[in-house]
Amino acid sequence: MATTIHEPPQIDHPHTDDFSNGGGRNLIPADGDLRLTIDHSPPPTSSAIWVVVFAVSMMFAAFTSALFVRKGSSLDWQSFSLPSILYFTTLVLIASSVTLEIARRRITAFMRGFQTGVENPARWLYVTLFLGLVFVAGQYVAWLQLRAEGLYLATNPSSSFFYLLTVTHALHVLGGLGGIIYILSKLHRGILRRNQLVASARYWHFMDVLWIYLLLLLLMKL
Amino acid sequence: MKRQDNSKLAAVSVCLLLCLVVAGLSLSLTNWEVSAAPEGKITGTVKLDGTAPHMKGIDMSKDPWCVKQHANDPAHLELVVVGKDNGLGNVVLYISEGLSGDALNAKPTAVPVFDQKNCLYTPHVLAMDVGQEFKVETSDQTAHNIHPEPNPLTGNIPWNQSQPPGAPPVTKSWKAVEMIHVKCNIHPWMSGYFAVVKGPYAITGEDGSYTIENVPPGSYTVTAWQETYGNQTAKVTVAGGQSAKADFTFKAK
Amino acid sequence: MHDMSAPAVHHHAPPTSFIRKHVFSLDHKVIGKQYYDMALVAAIIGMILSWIMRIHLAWTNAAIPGLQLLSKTGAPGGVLTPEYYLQLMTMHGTIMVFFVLTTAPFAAFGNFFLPIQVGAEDMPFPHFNMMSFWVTFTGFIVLLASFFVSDGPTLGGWTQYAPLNAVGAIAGPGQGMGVILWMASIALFCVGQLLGSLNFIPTTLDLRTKGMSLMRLPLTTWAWFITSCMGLTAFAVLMPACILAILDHVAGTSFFVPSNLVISDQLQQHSGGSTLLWQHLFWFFGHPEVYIAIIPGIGIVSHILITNMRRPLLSHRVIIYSMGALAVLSYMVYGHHMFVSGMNPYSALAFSFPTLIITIPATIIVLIQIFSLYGSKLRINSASLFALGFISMFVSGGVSGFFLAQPSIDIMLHATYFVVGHFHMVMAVAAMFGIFAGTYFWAPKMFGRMMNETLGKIHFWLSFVGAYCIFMPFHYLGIVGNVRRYSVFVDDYLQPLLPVHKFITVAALLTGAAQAIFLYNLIHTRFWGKPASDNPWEGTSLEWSTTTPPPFDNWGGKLPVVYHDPYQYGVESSVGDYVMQASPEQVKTENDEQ
Amino acid sequence: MAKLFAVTIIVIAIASAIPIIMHTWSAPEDISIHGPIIDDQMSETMAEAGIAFLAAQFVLAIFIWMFAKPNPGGKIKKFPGGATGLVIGAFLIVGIEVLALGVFGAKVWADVYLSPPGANAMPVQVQAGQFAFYFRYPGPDGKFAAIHPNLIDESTENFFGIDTTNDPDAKDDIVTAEFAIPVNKEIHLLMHSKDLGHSFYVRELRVHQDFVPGLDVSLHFTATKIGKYEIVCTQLCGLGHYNMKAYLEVMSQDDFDKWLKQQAAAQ
Repeated sequence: MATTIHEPPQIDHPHTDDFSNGGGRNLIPADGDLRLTIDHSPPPTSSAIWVVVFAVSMMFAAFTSALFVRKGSSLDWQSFSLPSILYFTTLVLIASSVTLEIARRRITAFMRGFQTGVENPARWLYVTLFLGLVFVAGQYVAWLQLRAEGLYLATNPSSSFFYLLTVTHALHVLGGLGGIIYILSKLHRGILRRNQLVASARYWHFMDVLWIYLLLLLLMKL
Repeated sequence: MKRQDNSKLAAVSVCLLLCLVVAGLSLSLTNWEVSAAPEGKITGTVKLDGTAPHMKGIDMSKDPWCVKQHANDPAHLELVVVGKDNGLGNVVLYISEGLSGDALNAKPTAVPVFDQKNCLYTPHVLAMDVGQEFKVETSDQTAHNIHPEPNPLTGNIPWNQSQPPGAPPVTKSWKAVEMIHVKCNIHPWMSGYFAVVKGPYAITGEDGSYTIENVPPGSYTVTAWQETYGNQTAKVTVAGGQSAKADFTFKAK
Repeated sequence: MHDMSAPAVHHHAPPTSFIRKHVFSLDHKVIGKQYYDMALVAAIIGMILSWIMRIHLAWTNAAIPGLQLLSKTGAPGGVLTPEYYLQLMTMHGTIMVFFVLTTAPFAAFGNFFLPIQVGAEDMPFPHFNMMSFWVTFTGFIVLLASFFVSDGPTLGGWTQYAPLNAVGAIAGPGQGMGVILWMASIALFCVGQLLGSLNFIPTTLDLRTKGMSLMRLPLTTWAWFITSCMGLTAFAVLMPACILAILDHVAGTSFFVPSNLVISDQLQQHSGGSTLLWQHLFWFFGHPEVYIAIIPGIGIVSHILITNMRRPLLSHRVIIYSMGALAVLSYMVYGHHMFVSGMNPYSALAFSFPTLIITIPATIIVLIQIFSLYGSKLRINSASLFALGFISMFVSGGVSGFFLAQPSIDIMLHATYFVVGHFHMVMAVAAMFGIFAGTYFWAPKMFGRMMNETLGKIHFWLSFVGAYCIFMPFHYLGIVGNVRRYSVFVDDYLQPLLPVHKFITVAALLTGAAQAIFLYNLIHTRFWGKPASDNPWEGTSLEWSTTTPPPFDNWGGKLPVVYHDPYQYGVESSVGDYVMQASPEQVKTENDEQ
Repeated sequence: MAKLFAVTIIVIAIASAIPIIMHTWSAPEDISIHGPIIDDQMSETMAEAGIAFLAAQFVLAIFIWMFAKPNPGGKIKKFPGGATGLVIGAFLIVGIEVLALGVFGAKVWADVYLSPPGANAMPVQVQAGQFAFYFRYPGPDGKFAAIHPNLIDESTENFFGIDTTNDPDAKDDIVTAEFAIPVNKEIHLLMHSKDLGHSFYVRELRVHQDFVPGLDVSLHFTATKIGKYEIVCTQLCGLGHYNMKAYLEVMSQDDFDKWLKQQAAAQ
């Protein structure tokens, strides 16, 4: 009744693709008879980073809706002006995104072998790392300024939300810095994969966009 | 022979010395009170000047069991309890100044009982010494919760726990001097006090009379505390074995 | 500079030390079993708590021997106080919803079987996977720790409504440290499950083996994938809500606590918070959570039924789309928990219609499952019995949803035992039946040994009849208006209902005791059971293509290639009436999707 | 085994339905004007859900009875119409059913919740707190005195925190622990929570509404039958939640006037 058409093609090892640890599904099907779907999936790191971006977005969406509800629910909301250092830190963060993009391109080119022998591709990563630290330090200065003004976490819902949003964001930025350090260490050990670099870069840019969103939110609503 | 006499004397004196040491030791161990001068007491009455304020009735209708208990004996607030001859009940009297040493730190061994009866506290005010154990009991067929609300700054730790019908008594003690309001959240009208003081204390009966026992001789300030009217003080001097008198009068507001 | 073009070695070697093998393992199979064992312990604790509550409800003044050892103030002389009843109730709900119904069908089975069913060697981020379990486990320990703080665990119910959750110990026993531990535990749980989703989604999307198109994924994989997408959204909202509540609690902020509250005669310092904000945030998580608990069950039950019916369901795609529809709709309906909460009455209407509409995909799933039985060759075994029992329970619990979806009827039924009966049937018992079915079905693959069928069937009969005896009467109580979360029925109108409560308690004690049979069966099987063959049920999906138990990398170095849809039953092949997904054999009549 | 299972399912389904059909346990008789439409909606839903429940369980049982056999060599069959038929059926039957329920249910809800109170409705304020309800009637001046949270003191029975010494509106406010209302008179209930979330549930009145701390909500109803009914809290509020209740006394207008006078005297 049934007929065996051929020996099952076995794959020795799925991870032969250079920079991707995507599944064997990326391989082109060997047989024409079967209804195989050719579907080039990205390596898991890049879908994973979208998962992270989505989860973090949901979290800040929850905070945002809390802010709107809380502001609408009562009359005790006191506005205050944002510490001006925040504009400086915003610029720093944007600059860090730019430097990271430069670093990403250079490292990618370096890995492809286009620019062998050129300057240390890690340099721009260090610049990014430095700018990231400056950003977090700047946020810290902003909190100190508010404290000096007598605005603590529990002083008013506006200050509560300010601390809540900025601290949560800063913690996520620290996570991104951890990612960059991880990339650096992999780079130095020569085991960096491109998708890891791309994923960290995406996360970092996301932190950037998230911060701009938060700044606008705080500017308009606080 | 003289030497023999001497040795006898020596033996006797050694024996005496031993006896003294033993006696002293046992004295110190048993805290034999004969060693101190005989203790006196402070007595008196607390009265209310003016007409007693109207004590509102309590509507217990949220708990039919409580209503049933008061079918023939309507309950009312006990903020001010006035007996015959305007005697003021539930006034706590204690020595606020002048006590020292053992008299201050002695802990009575008696265990006062705070009963929850017919959805009211009996007694309404329970006086006790710092560190003295007391019991909270329930005689009711409905559950109560005991919720003392001390000021957290005094060092007394608030607690809140239920006592269903038939539950064993709760034994507790307090760490610091404080007049602690106690309430039952299930029956919001239930209100009472734990009066935590240091040293000997007394509480007036319905006729307003009181007696503070076991007061060593000395000069003291006696404080009378009433939950609505607050504190009053008086100076008294107690002689050994004698009874000193201190009367108080609170003015009705 | 180093050579950066060298491909990384993804393959991790099997660990040899005990700790790396069984405790801090990176292997998704071990992590799956760890989740399973944690859920088992949690379920036993949760069940014992429910026993204590049931005994107390039926015989209020009965002393339960030994209970005073757990809490001297909570159960003086072994008799529960009202607050300890509520504390145990809160723990029962929290443990069951989070640490059993979410972890067992989703995290436990999903971790073990999702990578195998897609033909992967492991999850893409095994370290995150390990963290996912250990963070969840820490959350569980933190929750249990609240039994041992001075005034016990929180009594606020598993929904932890504000402002009760945020005002502190003044509101009653357990509302101090107990709440903080609860919030911390749930926040940790959320992190753990987010880390789980971080692995589940890329595994399903990116690690499928050759030939495994999305529509060739078994229904279980689809269910876990949809669940992890839901978890990503739901837990990412609950965690910030917990953070806000903790801040209100310890830092004196006022997110959820309004002004001018007077608790026990003491004016609170908070100002202007919104209590409904908590409810919105909580139920935005809470309703999807119900589907997070049940969708894996739907997938598992479909998977098991198909294998035992020897035929695919009438439609593979429709089930997938329906599960997806459930997932999407579940975010639009959460307001039906808040019909009488004081939110705008117009929004009650806006939430009522999606709630009613969500019955359509649910009905489609049930109808397809039931009508696929027609003309099948149904095999009766413990797994299929529990799967069929799931359908029966899901229907019984589902129809009561018609009532609760309507705000006008909710006036009568809100916060009564009707609601309790409804969600226990549709979410708790049904999901439990899914877990049981999965255990009987997959134990051979997970533990390499066959469960005892006779004991399994006895377990099924007692559980099935018992569960109906417990939870059907809940609906009757609710119709009379028996309010839930009461520790004692002092009310006049509740007194006549006590015989019903006694009946339920007896049924609960017997049904609970019947679970000992399962426990014995499970433990006995794991150590001394009959060794299982690679494919004892003649299944087709990939988990049956590998050895029993699967090797460390699932496939012994050779990834399978997929040639067929997942459920090729009722065909004629060289092995019988089925052809396996990884078999290159071409058969005459494939069951194509219509 | 399969046949026994099928029979068990049918027995359970019928046994579950009997108490509903026989009204062994049923909601108490309605005493409100808005209640009957809720009851109608309830019995309509009960009928539809009951039919769906019985039909699904029966079909499940019958299929298990019929098809649980090894039948080696036999071919599997497909249900006529297949999935398409089922999906269309589900959309049509369930869709129409839920649409009907939804539309009629919405109308009921709108009648109950979206209608404003009448001009002659009698205002009564109810305050919920751990763990009792207290009621306040505005007295002859028709005005409620302002609430001062810092004055709330249960030990002196100032449950609402009204300032009796300085506030002229406070002099004639009547505070009671019992909720007495005249029969056939519309009541406008102003709901205020002193501390936490509570709920106001009277089964006979078909009234159920949460108290929202920090937000005052109101509802209105008319009771049509003299009697004594229980008000219970349904929102978990702490250890005494199970014992948080009050009694609703529906009286004739004369009795109510008498009662109110009596209460005013006791203030």
